[in-house]
Amino acid sequence: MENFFNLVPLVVLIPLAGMLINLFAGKHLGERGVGIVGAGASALTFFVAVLLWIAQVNTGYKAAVVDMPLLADWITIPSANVTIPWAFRVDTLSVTMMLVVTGVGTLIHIYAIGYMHGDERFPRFFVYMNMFLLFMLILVTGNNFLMMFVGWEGVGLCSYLLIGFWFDKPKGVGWRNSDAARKAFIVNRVGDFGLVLGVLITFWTFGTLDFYHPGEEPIAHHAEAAEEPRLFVPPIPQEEKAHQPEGPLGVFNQAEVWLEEGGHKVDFGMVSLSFETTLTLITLLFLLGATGKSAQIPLFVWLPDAMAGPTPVSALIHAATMVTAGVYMMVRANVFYHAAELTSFVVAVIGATTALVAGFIAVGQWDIKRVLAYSTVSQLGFMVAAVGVGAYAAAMFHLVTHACFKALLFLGSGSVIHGMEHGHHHVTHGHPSHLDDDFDPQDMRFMGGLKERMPVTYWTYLFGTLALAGIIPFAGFWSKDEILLDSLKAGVNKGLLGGYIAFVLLLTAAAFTAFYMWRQVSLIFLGKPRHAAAAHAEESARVMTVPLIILAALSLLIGFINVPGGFPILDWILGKHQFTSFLEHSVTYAHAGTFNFLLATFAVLLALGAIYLARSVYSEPVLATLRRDPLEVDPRTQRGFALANAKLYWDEFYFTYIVYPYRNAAYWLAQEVDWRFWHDYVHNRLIRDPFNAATAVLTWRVDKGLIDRAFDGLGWLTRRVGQRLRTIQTGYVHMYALSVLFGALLVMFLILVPLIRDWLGL
Amino acid sequence: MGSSGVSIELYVLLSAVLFIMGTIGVLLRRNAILVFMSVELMLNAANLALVAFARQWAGGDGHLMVFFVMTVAAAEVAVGLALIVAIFRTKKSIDIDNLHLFKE
Amino acid sequence: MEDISLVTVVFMLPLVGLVLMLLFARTEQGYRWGALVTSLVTFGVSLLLLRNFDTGVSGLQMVQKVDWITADSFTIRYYVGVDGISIWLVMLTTFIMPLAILASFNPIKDRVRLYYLFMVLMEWAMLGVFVAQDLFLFYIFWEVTLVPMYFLIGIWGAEDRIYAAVKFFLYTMAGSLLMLLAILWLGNKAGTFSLPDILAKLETGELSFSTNTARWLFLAFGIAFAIKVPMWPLHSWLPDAHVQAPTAGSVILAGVLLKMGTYGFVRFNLPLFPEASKTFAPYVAVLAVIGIIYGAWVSYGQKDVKKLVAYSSISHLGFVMLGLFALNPAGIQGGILQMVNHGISTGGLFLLVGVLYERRHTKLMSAFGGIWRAMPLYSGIALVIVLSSMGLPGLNGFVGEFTILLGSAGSSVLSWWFTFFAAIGIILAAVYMLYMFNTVFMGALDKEENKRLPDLNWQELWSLVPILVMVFVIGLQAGYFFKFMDGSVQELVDQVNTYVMTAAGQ
Amino acid sequence: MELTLFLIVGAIAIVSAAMMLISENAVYSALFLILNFACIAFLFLMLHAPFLAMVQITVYAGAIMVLFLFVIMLLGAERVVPGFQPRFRWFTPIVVVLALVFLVIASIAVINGEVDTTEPRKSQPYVRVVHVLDGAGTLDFYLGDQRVAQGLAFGQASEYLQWRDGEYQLTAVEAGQDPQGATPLLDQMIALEKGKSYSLTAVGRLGEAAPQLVTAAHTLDYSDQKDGLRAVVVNALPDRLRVDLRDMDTNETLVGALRYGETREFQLSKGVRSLALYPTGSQRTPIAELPEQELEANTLVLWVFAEQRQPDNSFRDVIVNLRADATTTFGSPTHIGRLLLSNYVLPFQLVGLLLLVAMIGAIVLTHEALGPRPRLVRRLANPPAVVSQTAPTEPSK
Repeated sequence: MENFFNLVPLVVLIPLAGMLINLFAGKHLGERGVGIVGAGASALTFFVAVLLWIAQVNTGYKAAVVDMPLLADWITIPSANVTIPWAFRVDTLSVTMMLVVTGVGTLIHIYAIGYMHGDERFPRFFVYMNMFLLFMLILVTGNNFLMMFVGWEGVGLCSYLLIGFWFDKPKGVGWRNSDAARKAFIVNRVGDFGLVLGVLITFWTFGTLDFYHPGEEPIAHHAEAAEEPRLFVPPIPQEEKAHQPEGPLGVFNQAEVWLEEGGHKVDFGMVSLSFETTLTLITLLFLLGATGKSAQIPLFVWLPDAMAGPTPVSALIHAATMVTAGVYMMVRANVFYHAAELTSFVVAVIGATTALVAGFIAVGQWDIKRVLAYSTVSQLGFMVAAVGVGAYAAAMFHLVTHACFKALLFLGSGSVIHGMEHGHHHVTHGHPSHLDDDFDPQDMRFMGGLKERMPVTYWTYLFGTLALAGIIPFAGFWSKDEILLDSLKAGVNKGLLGGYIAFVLLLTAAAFTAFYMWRQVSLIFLGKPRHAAAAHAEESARVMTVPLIILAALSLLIGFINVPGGFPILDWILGKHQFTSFLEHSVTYAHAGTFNFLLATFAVLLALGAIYLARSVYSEPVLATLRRDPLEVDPRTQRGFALANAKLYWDEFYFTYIVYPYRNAAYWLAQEVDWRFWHDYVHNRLIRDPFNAATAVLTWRVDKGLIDRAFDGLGWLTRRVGQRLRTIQTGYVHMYALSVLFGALLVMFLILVPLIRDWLGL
Repeated sequence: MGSSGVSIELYVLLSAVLFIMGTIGVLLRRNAILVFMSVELMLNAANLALVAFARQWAGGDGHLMVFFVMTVAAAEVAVGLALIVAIFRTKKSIDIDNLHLFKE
Repeated sequence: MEDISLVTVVFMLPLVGLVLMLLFARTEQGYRWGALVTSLVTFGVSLLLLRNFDTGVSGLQMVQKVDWITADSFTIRYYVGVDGISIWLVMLTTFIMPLAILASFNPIKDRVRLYYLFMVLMEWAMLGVFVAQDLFLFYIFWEVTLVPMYFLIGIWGAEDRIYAAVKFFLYTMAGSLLMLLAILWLGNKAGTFSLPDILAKLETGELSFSTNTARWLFLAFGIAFAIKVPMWPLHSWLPDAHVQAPTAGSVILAGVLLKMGTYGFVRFNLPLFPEASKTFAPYVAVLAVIGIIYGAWVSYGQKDVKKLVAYSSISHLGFVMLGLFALNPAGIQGGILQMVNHGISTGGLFLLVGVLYERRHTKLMSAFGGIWRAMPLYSGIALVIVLSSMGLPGLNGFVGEFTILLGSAGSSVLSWWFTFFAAIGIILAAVYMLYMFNTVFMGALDKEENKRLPDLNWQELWSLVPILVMVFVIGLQAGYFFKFMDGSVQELVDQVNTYVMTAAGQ
Repeated sequence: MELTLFLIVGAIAIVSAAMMLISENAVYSALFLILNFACIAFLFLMLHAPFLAMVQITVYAGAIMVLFLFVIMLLGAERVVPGFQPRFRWFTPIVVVLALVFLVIASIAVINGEVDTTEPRKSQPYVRVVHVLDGAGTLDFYLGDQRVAQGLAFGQASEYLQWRDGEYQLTAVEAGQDPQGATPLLDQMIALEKGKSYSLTAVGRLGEAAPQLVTAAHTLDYSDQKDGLRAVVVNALPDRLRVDLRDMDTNETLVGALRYGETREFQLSKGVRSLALYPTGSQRTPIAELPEQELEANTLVLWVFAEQRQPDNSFRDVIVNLRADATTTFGSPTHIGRLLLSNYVLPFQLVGLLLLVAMIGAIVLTHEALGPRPRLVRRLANPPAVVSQTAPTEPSK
């Protein structure tokens, strides 16, 4: 079973292969071939992931480190003791991520075949998608921070490319696609800036970047021993794991050791900090990275604009997988976060606030995908908050469930958009529309009554909505409930302020979630069509609906993988918090959530209440003739709605206070300071011109005036002398010989002058 | 025996005389061959002086010089005579006063 | 007379080629191919350098040492060799030249013969700079490089060429005069111009400077190099030279010439004046960091692609300088690798710009847009090179920058703030690079004249492909490259530190 | 008598030179010149340069002059041009005047003995080895790795060789043995200086007194010895601690208390002397005698006091009498050859090259001249314009 682990490079190589094939042969393969290659690669990877999972289970959750074949160490500087290999880590956490990424990924790939049908850059799309898989898998399987960072920025690149996929579309959703793409990349870079610094400190703290060195097992710390899971594991005896691995330690175990010892100091080049402070620093910087990638306050602004990309992209990258990278990273570093209280608090607050803010903004959006985008931001907020309150398992759990139902929702919305476009096309018979309009297939105001037109989409979408709203027994319920409970427990049991704050905010956010989701459902599907396009919309093709159905099923069932302890009946059937105990083997501080009947009911009731409220607001009559949102009309809510609709003026704020100043400053520096002042004035005026002036004086006065004259004279003289002299050259050998003799005598004479003098007695 | 009898000066003086005679030959004879012979004479004069000095200082170097001079002389003669032959072929004369080729 | 060392061979090959071209090349085509073949052969032979290079040795290798001018007070030698510090720069030179030559097949139409002669001469001189181990020899080649570049800019440049050429020449000259003085002083004091001998004397204490002398010398050398790098604020000549130079000129300028400055620092300033280096490190680093941010910022404000790239060089070389003056193995090795990376990436960028200029005869970004649609192949390559230039992990740029930051972060002479601000440079890099990429390649293809731009022809393609390859090779296998430098750099750092320790001890 | 010889020969030389100059017929001139060369060769002999004398005769008088004659005959150029008819009337007087001036200056220089105003450069040292190593058979001596003496018997001295100055390892081995292989009987470092000459005397008794080397340094320049001579003595008697050397007739002590392995140099007036060796102090029985020695002026003698093993294995003390005169070797082929191959290899090669070139040149010239065209001389008269490959033309702006 162990050697199954050696398959792990495949999860990177297969997508790579698919990518290369489509890149070089895409033109000749044709849509069908390209689709098969792309989706096939993804599916194959999924298969490998499953194998790895089985291997995990059957080896008693052994973690393994596998080197990348063909590639030696990546960055190795012996003299600086830097060794950063291309090594993959297989443990329960990474396997979970692999399963999510490749599983959801595969479905979305298949869906995309239908969705991207007829697009001129069809092959390129799948190249990008596979490239994304490649990087995402590097991110989740890398065994050191730097490899993770490769994936981290790689997925950022892919998102850039995919958001800008229709780069020449003059105006996408709100932004020109290319600008949205750029915005995404740059905002992410801000986060990466934090991440890089964090990685640097990590290196100088631990002298390595490896999570765990090969053969090293995380030091188990959970109080209650991992209960024997049933659902996933054939009951096999699980041998005791080494608590104190010998030899050099990876960062996490090293941290554990130092924390136990306590009082460890870290020496950097110039400063020396206590280990705890260092950890706080590192974790905060990582958090910055996470806020970028996982779209948290203050860096969440890029995600809504990212919706400019094709919908499958939004589903895969901007909902299910990439954006969860931040969460994954923090869970991966749970040892750090567990040790850093301050950071945990900050994380909790940021996460919860984001959840609420995003939920609030989502209420005021018209664009079908933007609503989902903000909802994604909000859900990510849930996960981050979970990390903040130390509920790492819960965070991962929500990550998994959310991946399913959010992907489902996005694909559903994609299907809707597809239908709308189809309808619009049908109405306008292809050529530029003669009836209206500023028609936008994504604007919910033009929809309505699609329930009849696209039943499959409707039902699946409904599933997704309920899951997201957290209605029992849908997946969302279990995960969200666990997060809420954990945050409350963090407040009550551990007395963490962050816990209380998180709990309150998240609860409110949950209510908002239910509300805006039902608002969306009713705007899209209920009532009567408000636009010809909607009236003629058609159900999407099988290739798109099948993934929808699968995902719908998933978002109903996936929640049962981690039924909390203490739930009547179910946990007797399915076993308690299986997923947690699965994770515990790699996530040191994952602790099982328990079930609190009171809280659960309250949360569900809250959600149902919100849905009811939404129904009453967006009732049939209202929907029938909807031009402006009832909340917009209602004086009590209109200001709030305006705020939400304007996204709290967040972008505006950034533009006014950061982007424009930076750009203007750039122009100013470039044109004025560097060019007009430094280049033209200082160099040309102050240095060159005086120099030239001096030169001029020298040239015309001194040189031409005196020296030249003198030398002319000399030349003239030479000429004359030459003319005289040449007559001597008679050409008679004797003459030459004679002159030689002359010379010889002269020399002798000179040598002997003293002699001659005293010989002559002078 | 040793060089007891004759002092070096005499040798040198003799070589000087021979040398100047050679010079005169070079300067006054118009027969190219004669001129060459005179040059040889000069060279020999020099050789004589060299050997004399070598004797005085009991050093072999002088002899070596002489040796080289002879070799050079040989070379010079070879080329020189060849030239003369060549010139004679063209100008039917070896009067070096008719040989101002580099002029005019 | 020991047998000819491989270094000499590599270094003399261009000269041989030059002579052969003069003798046998009759047609312009002859000169084109002559130059190309020469540079290719040089590159091929230089690969042997890598093969024969013993990574276990920290000192010079494949040395050739011949007395050239011997006076009783000093000796000047023909003294060449490579060590871990110079080998990659030699390789870079031999690698860039064929591309530059190939890339000028199309653009250069007049005075072709002269042009290619200058190109080959250029290569010779640059190799000379990198292999010379004798201060005097170094200086000679340092100056010789100016001449061909001067003409390349001055004859084949754009409209403002004369101005740019003269400026380039004078700036560099001004600096190198100081250096000449320093070199002469040093040579006379040490009684030899051979760097290794001088270092040995320093080590044995046979030769030593007072603190002040060392600092003055450091400055004299430093200014010359700083101008060449160029470090902020001495960069004023760079945009002119780059913008005016022909494509190949810019490629060589950015690819190799600038590295002569940074190379000079690591080859001479650090080992010769360790104490001064330590003293000045923070100040140099300040300038470096200012350069990083300033360069990035200013290039974002450009309207001309080539100018943008030119200013980005200032930013990148800021990184290099920062790494070098971290004075620890990681920093210096990162710096050296970054020199190579910058040579490759920025060289590539200039090639790309050249391609555009060839087609539209303008370098204004506003004149383009949506090129990706018209020239997919070209744009794909452009994307990779742009990414490598802005340091995407897995590509070469990142390895260098990361290692440099690693060094500066752990440096015992630089405070954390340098790393912090330098890291900001990473963000800004994304800003201006993507700005350029978006405006030129993305967006709508709305300009008529852009609609039917032909994609790359074979010269352009093959001048870009090797760069593409190297981008990935370095990015994925940096360890291989570090392996070569490690010994030498370790030794260098030891020299610096031991000296400073003893100095502290006294 | 030597002086007279010189005067006669010199006179002949001058006369023959003069005849060469004035004789109308080129052939005569040539013959006279040969005579002149012969004289010079003779003078060389007198100057102890036998080798050069030989070369002079063979190469000059033989080869070169024959060549001259041959050419003259070939061209039939006996009397093509008149003797003294310079083109310009004023030419002859000038030349004569100049010649006189030259002679005057030269004679001034010579007579004032200031031929060389600087100190004469010291010549490389002369080296010879003397074998008085008792009990040893014939020996080979090596200086550094070169052999200086081969099969040297007891009491013999090798001939002087001019050697490069410096430090050398002197080793003595049984004759015919390989110096590297065999264990040397004697093995000692010595330093040779310029301007000196050395008699390296191997002394001692095999088995009893460790063989050692007595380095007797003396000078070969005895031009200062008007009517005396210089003597060098070496005491090689291991069991005689101190010895005196006395003149038996006048009974004056020439050398006193000479220790074993010691050497001393002293002046001696010429004449016939009988010498005897005594242990220091005692007057009675001499250890060894050297009767009726004819001592010439301007020479140098080397007396080594050694004990010689008799066939019956008894010892007899002897005075080995060796003439120490460089003239035997000075200027000899060995000498010159050695110099040629040691100090003057490079010039030697160059000259050889020169000869080669000259030969080729001669061939080319004559060939060109004899062949119909192109005429070399024409070529010389108006040389064709040289076409040089230059860089592509600097374009005009």
